[in-house]
Amino acid sequence: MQRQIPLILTGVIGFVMLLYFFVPHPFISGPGHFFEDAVIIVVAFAIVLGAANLLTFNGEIIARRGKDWPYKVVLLVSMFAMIAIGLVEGERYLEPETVFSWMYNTFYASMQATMFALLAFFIASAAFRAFRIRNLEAGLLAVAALFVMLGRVPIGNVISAHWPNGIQLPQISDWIMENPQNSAKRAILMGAALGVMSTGLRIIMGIEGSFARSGGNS
Amino acid sequence: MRPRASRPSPLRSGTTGLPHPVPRLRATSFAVLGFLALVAGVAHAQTPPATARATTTSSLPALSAAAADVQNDNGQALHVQWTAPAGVEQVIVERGSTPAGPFTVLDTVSAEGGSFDDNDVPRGKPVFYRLTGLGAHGPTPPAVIGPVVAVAQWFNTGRTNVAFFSVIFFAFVLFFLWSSRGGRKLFVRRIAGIDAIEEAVGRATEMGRPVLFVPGVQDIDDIQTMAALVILESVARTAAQYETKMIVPTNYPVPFTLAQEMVKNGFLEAGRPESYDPNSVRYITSEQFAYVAAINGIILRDRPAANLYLGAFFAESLILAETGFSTGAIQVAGTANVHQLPFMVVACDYTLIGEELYAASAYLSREPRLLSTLKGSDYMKVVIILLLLIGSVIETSFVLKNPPTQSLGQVSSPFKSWFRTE
Amino acid sequence: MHPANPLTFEGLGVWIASLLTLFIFSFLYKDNPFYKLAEHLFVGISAGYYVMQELWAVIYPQCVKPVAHGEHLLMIIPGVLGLFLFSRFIPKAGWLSRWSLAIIIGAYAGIKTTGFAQGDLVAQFQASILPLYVPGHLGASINNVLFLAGLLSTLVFFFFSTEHKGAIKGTAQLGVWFLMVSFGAAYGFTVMARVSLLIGRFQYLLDPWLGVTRF
Amino acid sequence: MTSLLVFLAILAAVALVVAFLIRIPSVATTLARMRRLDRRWIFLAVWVLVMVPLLFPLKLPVAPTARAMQYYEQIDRLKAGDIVLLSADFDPAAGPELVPMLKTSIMQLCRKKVRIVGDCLWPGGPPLLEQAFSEVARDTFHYRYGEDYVNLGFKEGREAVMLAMGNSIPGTFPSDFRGTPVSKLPLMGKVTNLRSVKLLVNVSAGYPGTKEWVQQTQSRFNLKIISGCTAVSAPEYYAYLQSGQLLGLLGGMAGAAEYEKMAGVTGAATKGMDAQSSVHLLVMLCILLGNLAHWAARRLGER
Repeated sequence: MQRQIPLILTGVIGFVMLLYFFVPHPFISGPGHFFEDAVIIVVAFAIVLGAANLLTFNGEIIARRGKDWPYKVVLLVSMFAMIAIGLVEGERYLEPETVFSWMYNTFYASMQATMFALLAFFIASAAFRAFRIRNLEAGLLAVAALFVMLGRVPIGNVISAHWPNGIQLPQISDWIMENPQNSAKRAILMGAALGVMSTGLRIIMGIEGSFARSGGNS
Repeated sequence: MRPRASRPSPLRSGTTGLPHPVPRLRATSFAVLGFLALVAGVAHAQTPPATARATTTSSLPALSAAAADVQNDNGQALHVQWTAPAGVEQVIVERGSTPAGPFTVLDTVSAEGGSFDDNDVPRGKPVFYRLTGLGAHGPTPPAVIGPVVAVAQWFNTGRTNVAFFSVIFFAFVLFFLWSSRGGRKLFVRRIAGIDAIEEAVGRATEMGRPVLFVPGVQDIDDIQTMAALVILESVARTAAQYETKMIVPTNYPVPFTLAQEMVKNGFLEAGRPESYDPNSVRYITSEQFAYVAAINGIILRDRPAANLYLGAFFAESLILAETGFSTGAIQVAGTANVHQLPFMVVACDYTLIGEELYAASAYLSREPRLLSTLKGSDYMKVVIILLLLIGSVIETSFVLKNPPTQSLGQVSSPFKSWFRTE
Repeated sequence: MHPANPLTFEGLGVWIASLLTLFIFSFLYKDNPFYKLAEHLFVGISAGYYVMQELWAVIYPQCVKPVAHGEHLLMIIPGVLGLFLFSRFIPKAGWLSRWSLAIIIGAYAGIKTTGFAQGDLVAQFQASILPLYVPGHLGASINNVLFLAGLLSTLVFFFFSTEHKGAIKGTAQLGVWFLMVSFGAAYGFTVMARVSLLIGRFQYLLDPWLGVTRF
Repeated sequence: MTSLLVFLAILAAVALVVAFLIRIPSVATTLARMRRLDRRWIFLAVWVLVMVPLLFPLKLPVAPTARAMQYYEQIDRLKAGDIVLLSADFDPAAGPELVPMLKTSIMQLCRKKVRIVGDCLWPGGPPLLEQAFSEVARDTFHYRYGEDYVNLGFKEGREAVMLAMGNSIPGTFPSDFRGTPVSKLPLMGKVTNLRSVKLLVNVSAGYPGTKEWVQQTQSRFNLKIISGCTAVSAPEYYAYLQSGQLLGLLGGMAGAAEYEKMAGVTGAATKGMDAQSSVHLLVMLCILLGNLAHWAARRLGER
C-alpha cells in the first residue's frame, strides 16, 4: 500500500501531463495547470530539504568530532547566518541595499565564480599533460578543436584577415560548428530524446520504481 | 454564419472550478481521476468557432476588422485582425460582453501589425471587440465586431506528428518489454568498452595494483549513476575472479550503500565472498571539488593500474582524467554528459560515448526494463533513418521542380511540412 | 579609478570578496586550510541563500500567502506534500515522502517526455529532411549531403541490435569521425568558456578591488 | 591569398624544423623530460597570459559573425512598445560570459523602446538581473519600474514554470522580486501569458535554460526565442539554430564581444578578448608541445 499508491499517483499525474500536450481542452489542461503550479511548490520544499540534509549530515560530523569538523561548524554557522538575515529582512530581502544582497555579492557571487574559474588552469595543464593524439580519431578531434579555438577569437581574425573569403579562420570554425559538428550532435540529441521518452514511459507505466526505493527510510 | 454562442452557454463555470451541472461523461471520468478533476476547468466546447465581421457605426473610414477563435487551444484566446486605412498609426483594442459595451481597453498597439491576440478571454462566452484607430488626424470611428466565442478543442491537430512518433516508439518499447518478460532473448551486441574494462582489470592484476571505479558525481536519481552501479557489479565480479583489490569512492549516501551491495554481490557471484573488503567502497563527501580532490589523492597515493570513470561527470572530468593519465594507468571512461566527453576521449584509453553507457549496463544486467528501452530505441532509429532517406528523396525532387529563387529553405515539400510542429 | 575603500560597507565587501577569491586560487598551489575555509563557507552561504530564495520567492507567495488570504485554497495540497518530504527524518512516517516524490517525478516525466518528443525528436527530424541537390547552389548541396551522411552514420554508430560488421561497420566508423569532430568543437568551446570565467575574476580583482582600468 | 600561402609556408617550415630537431637525441630527451613538468608552471603561464593583456591591451579587432548578427537583428525588428520576456537563467558562475550579453541586450531593447519583463529560473540569478536592469534600463535609459520593465525574480520548478507561464505569467509570478504584487505593476496588466510576448531573450547557463525553453515553449506557445548562452552549451544549440527553433545565438564571451561590437559599446567582453586570444594560443601550444613530448618519449622507447 505504502508503495502502490505513490506509484499509481505518479503514473496518473505523468499520464495527465503527457496528455496535456495533445489535449488543449480544460478537462485535461485544468488538472495540467494545477500540477504545474503544485510541482513548483513541492520542488521548492525539496530544495529546503537539501539544506536540512546538510544540517543533519554535518551536525553529525561535528557531534563526533569527525574529520575537518571545525570547517563544518563554519559551514553551518554561515548557513544559519544567511537564513537569519533573510528572515529578518523579510520579503524585500533582495533589494540592492540589504545586508542579504551584500552577503550575496561578497560571499556567494565571488566564491561561486572563482570555483569555476579554477578550471581554466586545469584545462591548460590537461591540454599539456593529457591530450594525446594517438590515433586518427583523436587527430580529428584535435584539428577541429584547434580550428574552433583559433576561429572564435580575434586572433583568428587577425591571422586570416587577408585570406580568400570563405576559408578565413572564423568562417572555417563556423562551418565546422554548423555542419559536421551539428550533424553528429543532432544524432546524439535524438538518441537522448528517445532515452528520456522511454524513461518517462516506464515511470508512467509504474515499472521504473527506483525512486520508490530511494524515498522514505531506506 | 451566425454563431450559436451568441446565447449564453448552458454550462457556465462556477467560481470554485466545480462544474454545475456535471454531465455524465464527466462524472465517470471524475471517478477515475479522483481529486485531479477538482481543478478541471469547466466550460464545454460545443459551439462552433465564430467568425464575425465588423459593423461600422460611422460613414467615416473606420477599420475593417474580423475576429476568430484560435484553434488548438484551451478556449481562452481569440485572434483579432484588421486592415487600417492610411494614416492610422495605432489601434486601441477594447473588449466587452455586449455590442453596446461597456468595453475595457486591452492594449494600444501599432496598426502596422494588423492583428492582436487576446489571450485572456472567458471561455465559451460571446464577446465583442471595439477597435479605434489613432493617427495624426485624430481617431477613426470605432469598429465593433462580434460576437465571437473562444472554444476549447479536444485534440491539438498541430501535434499529430508528435503523437505519430511517440506512439510508434512506445509501441516498440512495450513490445520488447512484453517479449523479453516472456522469456525471449533480445540480442544486443557486445560493447567494445566492456572488453576494454576487462582488459584494464587484467592489467591491474598483472601489476598487482588496485582498480579504481568512480561511479560519477550525481546522486541516485540520475540514471547514469544507476547504469554505473550495474557495471560496477560486473567489474567487481571480474576483480574477484582475478583477486584484485578495488577502490570505489562515492559521494552520496544512497549510491554508497548500493555500491557496497554491488561489490559484495560481485564477489559472492565469483565465489570469493571471503576476499570482499568492506573498506573498498568509501564514502567521501558530496561537495564536488572536495570529492575530486580526494580521488586525486587516491590516484596519486595508491597508484591504481586501472581507472574506470563511469557515470555522470561534470567539470571535474578533466581533473580526474589528467591525474589518472599522469600515473600511466589504463583509463576507461563513459558518460552521457556529452560536453565532458572530449576530455575523456583524449586522456583515456577507451571511452563509452553517450548511449553506450546505458547499452553496456543493459548488456551486462540483461534486465528486461533496460533491454526493451535499448531495443525500442534501435528500432525507432531505423524508422528515423528510413523516413529521413525517403524524405530527402522527396525533398530533392520537390526542389528540382520548384528551384529556390533567392534564399534557401523557404519552401518545403508537403512531406517535410507535415512534420513541422505547432 | 581608486582601489576599493575597506572602511565603507560596499568597499569592505569588495575586499572580502577579493581575499576569498585569492583563498580559492591558493588551491592551485596545493590544498590548504584557506581553500578549505572558503569552500565550506561557500557551501554554507549558498545553502542559506537557496533556502531564502525558495521561501520568499516560491513558498511564501505561491502557497502561504494565497492560502492565508483564502484565495487558492487548493495550494494547501502541494504545501502539505512539500512538508511530507521532511517525513524522512521520522523513521515511522518516512513513507509519506513518497507521495511528494510521486508528484515531482510524475509531473516531470510527463513534461519531459513530450518536450523531448517535440523539441528534440520531431522538430530535429523535420529540420534534417534536406534536398540533396539544390539547383544553382553547389555549396549548399554539398553541405546537405555531408550533413545527412553525418547524421545517418552517427545514428548507425548508436545502433546496438546488430554486430558492427561489413557495411554497418564502415558506416559506424564514419559516424565516429563525425562524433570526433563534434567533440573537438565542444573541446574548443569549453576551453573558451573556462578561460572567460577566469578573465571575469581577474577583471574583478583589477577593477572594483585594485582600481586599475586599462582599455 | 598570399597571406594564406605565407601562413601555410610558415606552418610547414615549423613542422619541418620540429621533425628535424626531434631526431637529435638531446632535444628529444629534453622534450621527453618536459612530460614531468610541474603543472604549476602551466598555471603560472595562464595567470600571466590573462593578466598581461588585461593590463596592456592590444585591442585586437572583434568581427561579428553571422550568428551574432541574427541575434542583433531579431531585437532590431521589434517595435516600440512591444513586450519581450528576458529570462536570465544563470548565476554568478557564468557571470563573466553572460552578464555582458545581458547588459547589451537590455541596452538594445531600451534603444528600441521595448518593454521588458525579466525573470530567473536559477536561484542565483535575480540580483544579477536587477543590477543589469538598474545600471542600463533605469540609470541610462530612464526606464520606469513597473511600467517599462519589471523584474519578476526567481521561481523554482524549471520546465513546470515555463509551462505555467504559457498559461499565465501573473499567475506564475504573483509578486515581483521585491514582493510587490504584480497587480500593482501596470506593465503586468498587459502581459497575460507567453503568447503575449513578442520575443523571448534567454540568457542561459545550462539547465534549466535555452534547451528547455525550446522544448517546452517554442512551438507549444508559438514563441520566438533568441539565446545568449555559455560557450559550453553553445555547440548543442547549433542544432536548434539550424532547425529554426532558435532565431539567434550568442556563444560565450566571444559571442558577447561580437554583440557589443554591433551595439557599438566596449563592454567587459570586448575588454576580455585579448586575454581570451592569448590563453587560446597557450592551450593550443600546450596540446602541440604535450604531444611532441610524447612522440619524443616514444622515440626514446619510454611509455
